[in-house]
Amino acid sequence: MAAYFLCLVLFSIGLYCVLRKRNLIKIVVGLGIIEYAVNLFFALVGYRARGRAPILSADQVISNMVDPIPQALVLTAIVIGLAVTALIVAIAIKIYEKYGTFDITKINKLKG
Amino acid sequence: MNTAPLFVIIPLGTAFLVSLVGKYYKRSSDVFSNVACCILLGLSFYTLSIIRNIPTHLLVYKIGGWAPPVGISMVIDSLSVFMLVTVNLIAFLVTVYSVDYMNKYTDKWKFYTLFMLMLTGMNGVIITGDLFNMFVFLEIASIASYALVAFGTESEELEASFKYAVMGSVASSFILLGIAVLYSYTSTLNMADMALSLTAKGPAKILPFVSVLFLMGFGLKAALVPFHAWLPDAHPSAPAPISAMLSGVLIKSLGVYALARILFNVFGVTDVILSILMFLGALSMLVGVFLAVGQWDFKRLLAYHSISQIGYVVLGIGLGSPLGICGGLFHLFNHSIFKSLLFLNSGAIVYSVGTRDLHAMGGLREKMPVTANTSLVASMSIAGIPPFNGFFSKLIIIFACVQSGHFGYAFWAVVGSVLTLASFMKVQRYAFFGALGKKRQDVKEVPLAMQISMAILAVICLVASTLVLPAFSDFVTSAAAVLSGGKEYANLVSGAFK
Amino acid sequence: MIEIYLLLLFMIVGAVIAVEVKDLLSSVVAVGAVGLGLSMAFLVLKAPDLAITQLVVEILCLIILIRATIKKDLPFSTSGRWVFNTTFTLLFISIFLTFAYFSLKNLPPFGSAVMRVAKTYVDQGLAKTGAANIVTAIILDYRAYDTLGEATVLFTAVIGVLTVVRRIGRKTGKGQDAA
Amino acid sequence: MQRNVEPGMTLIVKTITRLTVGLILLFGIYIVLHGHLSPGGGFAGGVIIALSFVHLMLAFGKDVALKKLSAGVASLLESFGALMFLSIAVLGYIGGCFFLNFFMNKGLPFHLFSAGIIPLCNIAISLKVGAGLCAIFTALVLLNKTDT
Repeated sequence: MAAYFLCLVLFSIGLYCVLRKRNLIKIVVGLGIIEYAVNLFFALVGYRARGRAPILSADQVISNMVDPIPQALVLTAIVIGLAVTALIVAIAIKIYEKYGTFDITKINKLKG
Repeated sequence: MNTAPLFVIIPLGTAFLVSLVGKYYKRSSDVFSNVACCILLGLSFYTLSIIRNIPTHLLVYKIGGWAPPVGISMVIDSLSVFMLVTVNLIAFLVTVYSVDYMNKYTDKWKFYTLFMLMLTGMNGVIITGDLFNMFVFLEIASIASYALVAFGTESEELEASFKYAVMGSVASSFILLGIAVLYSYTSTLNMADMALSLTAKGPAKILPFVSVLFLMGFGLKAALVPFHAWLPDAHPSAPAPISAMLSGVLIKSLGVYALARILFNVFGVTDVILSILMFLGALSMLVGVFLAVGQWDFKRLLAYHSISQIGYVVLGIGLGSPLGICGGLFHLFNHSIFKSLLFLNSGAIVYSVGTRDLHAMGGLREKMPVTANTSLVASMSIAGIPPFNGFFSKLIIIFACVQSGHFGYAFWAVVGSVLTLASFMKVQRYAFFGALGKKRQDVKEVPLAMQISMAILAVICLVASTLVLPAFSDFVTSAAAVLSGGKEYANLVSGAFK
Repeated sequence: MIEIYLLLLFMIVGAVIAVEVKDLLSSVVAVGAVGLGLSMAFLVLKAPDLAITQLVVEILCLIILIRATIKKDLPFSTSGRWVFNTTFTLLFISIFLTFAYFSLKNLPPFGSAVMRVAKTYVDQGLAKTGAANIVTAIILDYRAYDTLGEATVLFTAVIGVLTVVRRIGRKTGKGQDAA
Repeated sequence: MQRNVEPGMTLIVKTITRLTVGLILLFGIYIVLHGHLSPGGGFAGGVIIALSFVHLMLAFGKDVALKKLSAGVASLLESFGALMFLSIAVLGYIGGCFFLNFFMNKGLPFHLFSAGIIPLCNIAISLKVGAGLCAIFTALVLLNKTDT
């Protein structure tokens, strides 16, 4: 329970960064923190006390395994996170090229 | 033969193929995408006819032969097939339109690759029966749309795309967090299985939290009002065919459809959730239209109207009564038709005249008759003038409001409709009527393919009104029955798994 | 299970530093530290697949971010209604956390996953798919469709990046139309 | 500031890179091929393969690296990997079902040649991921290069 809550605190830090920071790279950093928090939450959810990694071995019997499904899902989520980060960084670099700054308050051709 | 996997295989294969050969043979990307979209459209009508003839109105496909809670399943019911027809119809007409329109941009094959990937994502979201799989396909569609918004690589477009991408990623994170909490609680990912498990555990205290997470996530994707800030930037910045896809179907299949499917069929709605939905719907309806009235940028005006019309759809669905859901879904279908048409019209004006500012237009009616007439049809349709489809769906929503005793919402829906009418009278007045400017004497009508796709959409605006007739209304009512049936979905689907 | 709490605290501290530090490069390095902490947390949580993947992805992300930030300007400005907006954001986040705190109590406690469906994978995974690594058995056989989607996401991002970095997006003038 | 005639980093870095880059590549391939037996798999292995290329590019400058793998080839390889993965999925129709593990004989467990389509999928994914990330990185580096 406390672990879940701490994980959501991490999520909130990322959320705060995305909502309040005025720099494109800081926003990307915030998104990264949010992703980490969600991935960690998944892994926490699948943990079993004194469990073993979900990999079978030829010469021993493993009885208590941690839940393998969240691990499979997180593997997918990590890739998706990498893809989104790469695309957003590319857009940010391109914006830098056009405006010469990462500061969001100076980038406002569009309004609301 | 079960058609379900083809809705993903065909666009995905086309996307890969276009990315391989499109760079070297210029015309091949046009041909491949148009053929693929045409096949998909035919396939969705074929699936519609299959679904109607099955007694349970349900088509289930087990991927890899694994029986569902273990493997992933595809589920097509009346609601899915309703969405499939909508999405693939618009997609086909938009690809026809893009053949000429996208000549203005470089690297057309990248456009078609991203377009087909976006279509893959939407089809995948619609037909999946698995919660995490829905998330994966939602991300495919979203990422493709982030890149498509920035397709012109001008500074405004990049800025809009950045804003959209950041908001969209935050929304996705909320959705993924919701899925994680649900997985921990029910220990399954299959939607039908999850619904049964939630029922078996009794009233769950976890559901309000997850509902809020999903409301924020999918609400952002659907641009409901507190979360709408990205839409008025992103939709006008995209190339016109993409604006038509984004406003026409993307916000509906990723936002409204996914939200309604999860809230109604998996969680089973409560009164609190319904009133939140109604409130958000009515708020979007009014805020969107108020912001739209003052706009002079044609595409931006249309984007604000998208927020407003999505409000109507959510209000209708949020009423929770069979009539309300029916009206909401019917309006969803109608809105995808006329809003796509309006965005294609705006694209035609940009193509010929080169401006989006309503002040700089005027008198285009004599030079661009097809564009002017189709946009007149669409404007009357969106404003709710009687013979057109928009009138009937708005009428049904207002009736449903009155029927379930929400007179306030009915009143606001009428107000929104009147303001929409005013706003589109302004568009018609400044863009198409009036005197032709001196500089505009050599304006020409757009190429034939673009005219054809606009004309077909305008005809559908008229023909779709017949969906209220008892003979054809089955298309919408059976889809609405899936939502108003609530958790009945779970029993049907898990029955079909066996 | 004290390790996981220590790692979580380490990650939270790292995240706060990454958010609040003025220098962009330091911020990126701090978020890299958070990612490495996450990788170790995966190891503690008995997820070696995730630990490897997170580690290599973290390195790649870090390189990309550093390429983006190196030698760039770092002006920070605070907009007019800074206090109001910050208060509002913090209020929203604290409501969210309070709500989450009361809701998460209903989940199964930490360290006791239910594993209703997952039991099938663990019991029959080797016999049915032939893969000793159950996670691989899930992502490439039981839920291979998800992996197809995942590969497509990456493909989309690659095409997206190549689209965004084009030098010229629009053709201008009549002369280039023919080209 | 010293002015290197050659692009890239110093001699020490280049020598060490020459020694290690092959090993990194080999490790990536090992991870891919043993994905169904030990931790790792197509994705992690693909990223490691891409990292060996990134390593080369950082140490020697972009020209040397692009000679080994140009952006166009990377993009092509990626499409090829994606198509291969989709074909494996569609080949499941041989057994009558989308994405069926269509090898009836799954082989001996805990051996390299086992588990039906899983190693093939791993190879396809690693090809796709490796080439795709190389393409992304090249695009970003080329972009950065021109604006300074």
